Amino acid sequence: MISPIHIITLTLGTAFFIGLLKKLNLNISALLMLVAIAAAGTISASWFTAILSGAANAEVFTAGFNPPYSINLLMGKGEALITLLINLAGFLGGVYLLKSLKERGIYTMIIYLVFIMSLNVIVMTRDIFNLFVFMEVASIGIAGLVILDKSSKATQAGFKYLIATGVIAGILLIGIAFTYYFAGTLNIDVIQQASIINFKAGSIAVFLVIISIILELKPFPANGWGIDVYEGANPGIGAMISAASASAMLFVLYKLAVLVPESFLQIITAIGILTFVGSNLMGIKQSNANRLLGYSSIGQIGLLTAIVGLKPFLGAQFELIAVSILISHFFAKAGLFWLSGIVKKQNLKDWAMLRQKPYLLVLFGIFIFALIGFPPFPSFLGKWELIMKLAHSHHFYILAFILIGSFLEGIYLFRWLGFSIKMEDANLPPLTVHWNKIIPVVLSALGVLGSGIYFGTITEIAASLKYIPLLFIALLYVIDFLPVYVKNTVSIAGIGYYLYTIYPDLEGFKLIFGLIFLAGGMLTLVAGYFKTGTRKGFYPLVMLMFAGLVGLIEAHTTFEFFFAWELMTAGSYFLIIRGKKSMTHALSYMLFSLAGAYLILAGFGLAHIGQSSYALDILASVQSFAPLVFILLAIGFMTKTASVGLHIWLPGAHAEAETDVSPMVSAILLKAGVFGLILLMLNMGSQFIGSFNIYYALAWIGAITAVMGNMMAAFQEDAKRLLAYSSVGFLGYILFGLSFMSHLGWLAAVSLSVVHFMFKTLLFLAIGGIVYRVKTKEMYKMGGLIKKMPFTFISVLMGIIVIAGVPPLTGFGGKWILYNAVLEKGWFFPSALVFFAGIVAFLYCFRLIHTVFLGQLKDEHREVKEAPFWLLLPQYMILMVIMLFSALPNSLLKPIGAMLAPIFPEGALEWQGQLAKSGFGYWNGQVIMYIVGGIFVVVFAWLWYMNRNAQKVKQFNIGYSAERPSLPETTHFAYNFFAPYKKALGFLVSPLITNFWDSASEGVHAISDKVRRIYNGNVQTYAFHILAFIVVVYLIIF
Amino acid sequence: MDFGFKHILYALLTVFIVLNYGLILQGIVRKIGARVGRRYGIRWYQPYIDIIKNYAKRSTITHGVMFYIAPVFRLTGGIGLLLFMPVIFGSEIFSNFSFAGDLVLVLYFQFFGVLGMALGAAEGGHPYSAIGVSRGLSQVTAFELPLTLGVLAIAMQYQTLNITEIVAAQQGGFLSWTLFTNPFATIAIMFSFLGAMGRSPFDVVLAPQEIPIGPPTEFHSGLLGVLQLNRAIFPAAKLILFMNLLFGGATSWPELVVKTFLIYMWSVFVGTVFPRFRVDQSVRWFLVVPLTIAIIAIILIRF
Amino acid sequence: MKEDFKKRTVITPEGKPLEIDPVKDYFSDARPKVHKPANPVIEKFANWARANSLWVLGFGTGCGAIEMRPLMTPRFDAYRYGIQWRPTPRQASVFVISGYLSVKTLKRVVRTYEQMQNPKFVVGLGSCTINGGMYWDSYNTINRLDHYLPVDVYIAGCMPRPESLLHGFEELKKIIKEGRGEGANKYAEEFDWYKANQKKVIKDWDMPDYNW
Amino acid sequence: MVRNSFRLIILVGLLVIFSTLVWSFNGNNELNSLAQFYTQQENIEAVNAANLVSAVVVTYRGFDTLGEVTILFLTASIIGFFLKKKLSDTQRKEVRESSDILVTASKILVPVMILFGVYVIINGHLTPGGGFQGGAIIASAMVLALLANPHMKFNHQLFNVLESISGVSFVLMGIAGIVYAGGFLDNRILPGGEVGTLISAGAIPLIYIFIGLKVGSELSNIVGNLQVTQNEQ
Amino acid sequence: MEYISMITGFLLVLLGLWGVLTQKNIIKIIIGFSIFDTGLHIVLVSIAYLRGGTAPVIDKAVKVTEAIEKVVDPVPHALVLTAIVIGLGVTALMLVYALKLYQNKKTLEVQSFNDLKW
Repeated sequence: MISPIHIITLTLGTAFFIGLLKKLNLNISALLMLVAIAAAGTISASWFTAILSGAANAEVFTAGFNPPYSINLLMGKGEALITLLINLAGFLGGVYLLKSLKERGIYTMIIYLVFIMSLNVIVMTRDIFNLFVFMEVASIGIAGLVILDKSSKATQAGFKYLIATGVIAGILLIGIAFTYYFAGTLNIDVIQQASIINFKAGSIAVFLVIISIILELKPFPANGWGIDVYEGANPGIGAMISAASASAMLFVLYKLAVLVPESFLQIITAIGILTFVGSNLMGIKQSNANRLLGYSSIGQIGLLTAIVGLKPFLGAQFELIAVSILISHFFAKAGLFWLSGIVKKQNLKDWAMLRQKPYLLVLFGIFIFALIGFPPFPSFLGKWELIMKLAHSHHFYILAFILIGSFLEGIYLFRWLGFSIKMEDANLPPLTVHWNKIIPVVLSALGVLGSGIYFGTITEIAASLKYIPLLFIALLYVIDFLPVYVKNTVSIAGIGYYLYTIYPDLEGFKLIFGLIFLAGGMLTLVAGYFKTGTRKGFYPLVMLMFAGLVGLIEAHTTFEFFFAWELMTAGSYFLIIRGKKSMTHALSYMLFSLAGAYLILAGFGLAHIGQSSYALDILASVQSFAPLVFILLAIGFMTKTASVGLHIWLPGAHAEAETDVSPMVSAILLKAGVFGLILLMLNMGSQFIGSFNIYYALAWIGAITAVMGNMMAAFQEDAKRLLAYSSVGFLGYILFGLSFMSHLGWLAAVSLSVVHFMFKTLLFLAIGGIVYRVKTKEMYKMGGLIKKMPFTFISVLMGIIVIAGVPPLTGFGGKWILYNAVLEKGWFFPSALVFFAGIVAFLYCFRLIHTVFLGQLKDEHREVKEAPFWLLLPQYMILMVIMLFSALPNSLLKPIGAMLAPIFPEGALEWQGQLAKSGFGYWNGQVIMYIVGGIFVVVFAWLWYMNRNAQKVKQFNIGYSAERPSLPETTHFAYNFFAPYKKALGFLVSPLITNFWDSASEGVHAISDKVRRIYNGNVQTYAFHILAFIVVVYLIIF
Repeated sequence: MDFGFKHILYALLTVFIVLNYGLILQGIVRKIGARVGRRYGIRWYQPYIDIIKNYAKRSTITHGVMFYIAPVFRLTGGIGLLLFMPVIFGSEIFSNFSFAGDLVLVLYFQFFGVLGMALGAAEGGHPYSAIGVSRGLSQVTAFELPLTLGVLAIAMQYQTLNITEIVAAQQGGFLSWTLFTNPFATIAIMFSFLGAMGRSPFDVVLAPQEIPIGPPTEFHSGLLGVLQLNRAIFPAAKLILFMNLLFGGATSWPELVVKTFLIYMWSVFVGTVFPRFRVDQSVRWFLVVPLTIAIIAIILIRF
Repeated sequence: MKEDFKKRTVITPEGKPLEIDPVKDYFSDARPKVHKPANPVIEKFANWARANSLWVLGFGTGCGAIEMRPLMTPRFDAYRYGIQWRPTPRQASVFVISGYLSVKTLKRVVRTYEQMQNPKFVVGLGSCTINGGMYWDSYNTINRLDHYLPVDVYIAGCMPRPESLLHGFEELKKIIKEGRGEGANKYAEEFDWYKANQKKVIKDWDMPDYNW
Repeated sequence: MVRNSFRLIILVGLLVIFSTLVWSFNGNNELNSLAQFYTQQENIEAVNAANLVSAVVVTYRGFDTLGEVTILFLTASIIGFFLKKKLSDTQRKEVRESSDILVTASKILVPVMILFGVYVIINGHLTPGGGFQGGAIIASAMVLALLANPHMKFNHQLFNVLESISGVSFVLMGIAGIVYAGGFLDNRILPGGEVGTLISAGAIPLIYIFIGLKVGSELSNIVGNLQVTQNEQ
Repeated sequence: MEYISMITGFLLVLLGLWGVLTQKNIIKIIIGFSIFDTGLHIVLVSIAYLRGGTAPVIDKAVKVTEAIEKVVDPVPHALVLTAIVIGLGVTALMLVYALKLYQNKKTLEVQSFNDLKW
């Protein structure tokens, strides 16, 4: 094992040595530089692995005297890891900057090497003055590297940086001097024993030291200088500052944290949280990529600072939390900065350039998701553990702020991702990529992925996760070049096989929802055969969503559940954003999902208080704050079921999605929320705030959702939007049914879930087929298509009869049960709304079928063909099932009832053959089917016989007040179809909720804009911030 | 209850009686309307002649399959509605298929014909049909809400959704009718009934002069004949429904005739007195007056 | 209006141009058919019904329409004879040409008549329908209605009183009951002749030949 | 005015912090344990440097010194890189000739100053002074020479080589400490000699020579670079 | 003695900071920074002072054996030496930056260098 000191001797020696080479050969110097950093990295790595496998920490004494008399360095686990990261970043950054460095000459390589060296020393040293010296080396190194491009902006940034760090270093020096005076030593370990914090002056000295370190970490609001550096510097340097330098400084803070009392740690936490929230808030308003990354970096570092401050509460999980979040930040931020250097454009909207090289887009996505903390990236684990521990230790405010900060970060990161995927890129220059710039980015993406999986495998809680679906996704990614039909077959086979393997384990709700998710998934995938070409990137994403969905079914612990939830969110986000014009909708989907996920996380965290296991049934025995847990989780799940207030993402997202994606995200994805709610209600049972039953509120929410959704649907001009709002409404019924907590209520809800899956898939595929043929979604631009697409018409007809709940089809069953449930429960007023909604459903049902299929065929559609076979096939498969369930209702309802019986033993339906009996009424679906069918056939036969010679006429042969129609457009009554209704009740659908969210968003942006004005770019203001920060924190502490 | 061949015969009998009753009722009501206007009026059997004439038309045109099927839907809806109710309380013969479903089925089955008719009308391609449907559906949503609440109040009152049981509970003197035991629900439902019958002031759907009788504007000959049959059966079925719910049902045909006739007269009177509402006006009216009364009914039942 | 019936080219959703000939594409081009009376027994019964259920199309083609209104009033009350008014030609069986018929209206009348279902009856109301009456030399009024439509009954007078109208309807009933109300079949049989006459007076013929 | 009062308030706040520190500062009546260790006889004799500060600087805190040297090196590099211009740009402007007094005096003083600098470096372990101080003196000499003769051009190449060689040597000696003595930068790789004599204190004089060379050349380099840029204005 | 120097040092620190915060000219800001730095060094040295102590150099005045009683603390002296050099490096760098800034905008007014903000 090589002594850790050689990390320093090697790098520093090389730095001095290449000074000799001067103009001899730049290539050799560059090579030497990289070799030196690589060697240093190897040393760190060897120590890291050695210590991990049990070797003792290495201590390095200098000058032949033992500490505290001389300076000593320590190589422990943390040091090894951080130096490894630093040297890794150094190496990759070196590769990345190779061209620039060579261009700028040998001096820059020297500066770079010395900078890396100094960071290593900062991490390892145990002497505070030595720390100071090498911090100065690092500062000066950064001041030198910032001006790598020698631009005016970089120079200004560097100057600000110099002044700021100069002032901070001065304060640090005073702190060190007095620490030395009071403790009589400079060695950290000895200072710790000297317990100088027991008296005020001593603690002030330590305070000055710590506050300087914190200031080096760029706490909000005293960090304008740091952000300016991120913006002004070459992105390669930004990467180094954000990844390497910040890691080192964090470690210093961690190292020095042992010196301070707990009250200090709280302040550190507070500062960290403030920084996290503050800088993410300001990031929202940014349009400059590097500056945005700066805000994000500072935010992440703030979070890590807070974690350091929280160390006493995090216990054994501290290392996992800190390291996983740090590593995510490290790789992702470095990668992003490097990408920024490749893109060269600073405006976020110009990042649409990335589309020219799809693999860059993939990398970009990986980094964004890693930063936000999606699985399987390490920060996911870290955030999970952090929230759990915070909840455990009753740090609710911190928990809330962390989630808020993460959410704010999500806003701008996902907006950015959206820009890059969907923004117009007409006028952007071509993107050129050099090998040396791309390799580090790829490696850091691999790094963050690999480390995530590694963390997953070593962590106890994550050990039970199944990675097979993820491997399957990876496989699909590998075969992405193959044509659609191959991949589609592989995907269907994959899902089918998976369903086959897990089928025996499924029972009850899991079986039902498993079938909806997986069998439904296969069914909708069948429609995918109608696409031609390769459909790049589609299948891995679809499978990602299904992997998440199936994960929900299979989850036994809250962790697994949340893991699956996030996978599903990620997959569906990408599916949604694939649609045309779906940038903003995908963003709002993501933001609502993210907020929902955080609420779920918080809910799980609170639920976990006082529990030792993570099993899902801990929800059944929540120790404290049970109503709060319930509300958090319920709202979280309701973001997916798009209940009123949280629904605004849905219409756009579903309407703009691709033909076969719409059923997936509408018919299947929404059920994830339902499944979550069912799990929640099953486990937690009734919840009361005081004497108020929360479920009553849920019933109202469900009812209002139903009315709003259906009413909105009735006023839509866009067919897919209409269907999307109809989903909102239908999910309202389901929520309403669930809130009853009775046998019948749940029977209705679950059967409606199944039915909703069927008819919504049917309708979205049918309408999708039409849109595919006529190339518009505006209903009033269609009309008369029944003659061109009779098969599609039949499926839509059946679909709307089911939606409307008209007997004899299966939709009526749900309505009937709902009535009985209402009578049993007695919540009449929300029920009235639900029934009203049910009738409003007629409006949009009729409108859908009339304006599209009936009325006047348009000029341009005279030669439209029937929808593709592959779209019709799944429709007719579903149609068969619908007819089966309609004729034999107990084939659907009886198993569900049996499943519900153990949960709600009272009030079950009594079955006599196909006759269902409740306490109030009875219903025989089969007989109704026969009777109605019988009458229908008789009347039809008679009429047909009577009019067998009827003359077929064309569309303008109508009695039109003795005139003749002139244009199909003016003869087709379709636009604003329910105008009188709108006149009467339109006020109900005024976009209050959209306005609310819009103004909320504007408010946040306005605050963001106001807050960031404190960074006025003047170095004196920044210096003032720094000093004021010190004084204020001082006043708070003392 | 088993489903046997005799049920079909019984059902045919019921349909036959009600059809004739409906036609005669139609004629008589028109006659009464004429007499109010000091006219002699049509002959009481004029509806029969009209139907025969329509079937006797020699030519028919068709706009497409749905156009063809719409009357079928409509008549199926009417007959179905009738057959899913017990027409005469206590009579096995005239209980028909009421064993297949309860009040909820009946309420929802009304829409079967409405929807089918709307589809067929729209298939005709006539803008006036579509306008009529738009108006009709709008109005339906409005009056259906107080109706539903009123029905819920009644079901709550009798603790059942079984129409037979509801009627049974009202036996024993007219004071045990819902009319007297639950007046608010009755008022709400009877207001909704006005909308359901589609007579003035809620007849903007058909508006003969504005949108030549709206949805059925393109129907003729045999197709119109089927619709006319339904126009006889469907209101009669609705009358029977409301009679069963509110006025103690009927234990014999004469009782049925008297009660349904009187109920029908309620809508005739209102229609004679009040002029036509615009759709938005009628929607607002239903959602203000009858709905308030229905809510009062619910509150009274609940507390 | 006329412009809308010229041929036009539209772009299909696939982006291909598509030529539309509205008159051909949007109107059925089947000739009216002759519907022979069925079994005499049934036909007799049917004729009785037809005669007792005269549904008059609410289309006042000329000044005589003003004389139809009193028929609905208590004084004359045509309803008692089974006469009712329908707003749509699809459902009507009697077409009353009420007075003078301008060429412009003739176009609408022809169209409306062809949209009525067989059997259908035409009543010429007033002298103008017989020989042009006071408009006999008008540049834009037709003189003999039965050159253009098969008329079942003429009611002479200028104007005929409502009583005359009632009488006319009674005459029509007789005709129908006797099975002579076959105007629709006559029109179909001699369609070419009628059409030629119509086209002779209607100079700007801009509608399809067959108006269903 | 408002801004300034805010600043004043903050500085008053700092004053409060500092005054608390001063208030609790009692001076020293005896050395603390660390200083006592450094001033113990056996330890003085172990290092053998008469100048205890030098002993601390070069031995006990030699690693700091390495950092210090690095800083200068770094600064020089940054300035060298930052002010680097393409040769074609370096057109010199006319500068005012220096006065006769300066020229004359510099001719006498510069050699004396360099000599003095060397003396300070070599005696760093005995008397107050050392590599930094000596190097600074040498650099001052260079400044003086520059002032006297604005047209003078330094041989940067030479300085660079000196700088690098001395830097590398410093590091190598540090490594030698690991190999031959107690640890990195242990100066006992050479015999200690006797306290107070010129050849004593192990490798301290040698290190000081390297430091002196390095500091001198770096500072001269910086000044030279600045001069070049100055001339470009 | 030590109090005087220490208070002086702190006053210089504050004075320097005042300069950094208020001066509009970059060169003056750098001068302020230098004053700040100098103040720090004085504070650092004051800490080392031992009442009645002498310079930590072994010579005729101070024998090897009695060094432990007579000399002042050598550590802060070593530290201040390092600090001075660091200060020198930073100051030099600042000056170079000032030079470059001046070259860019031909002004030394600090307000004109706020291209990066918000």
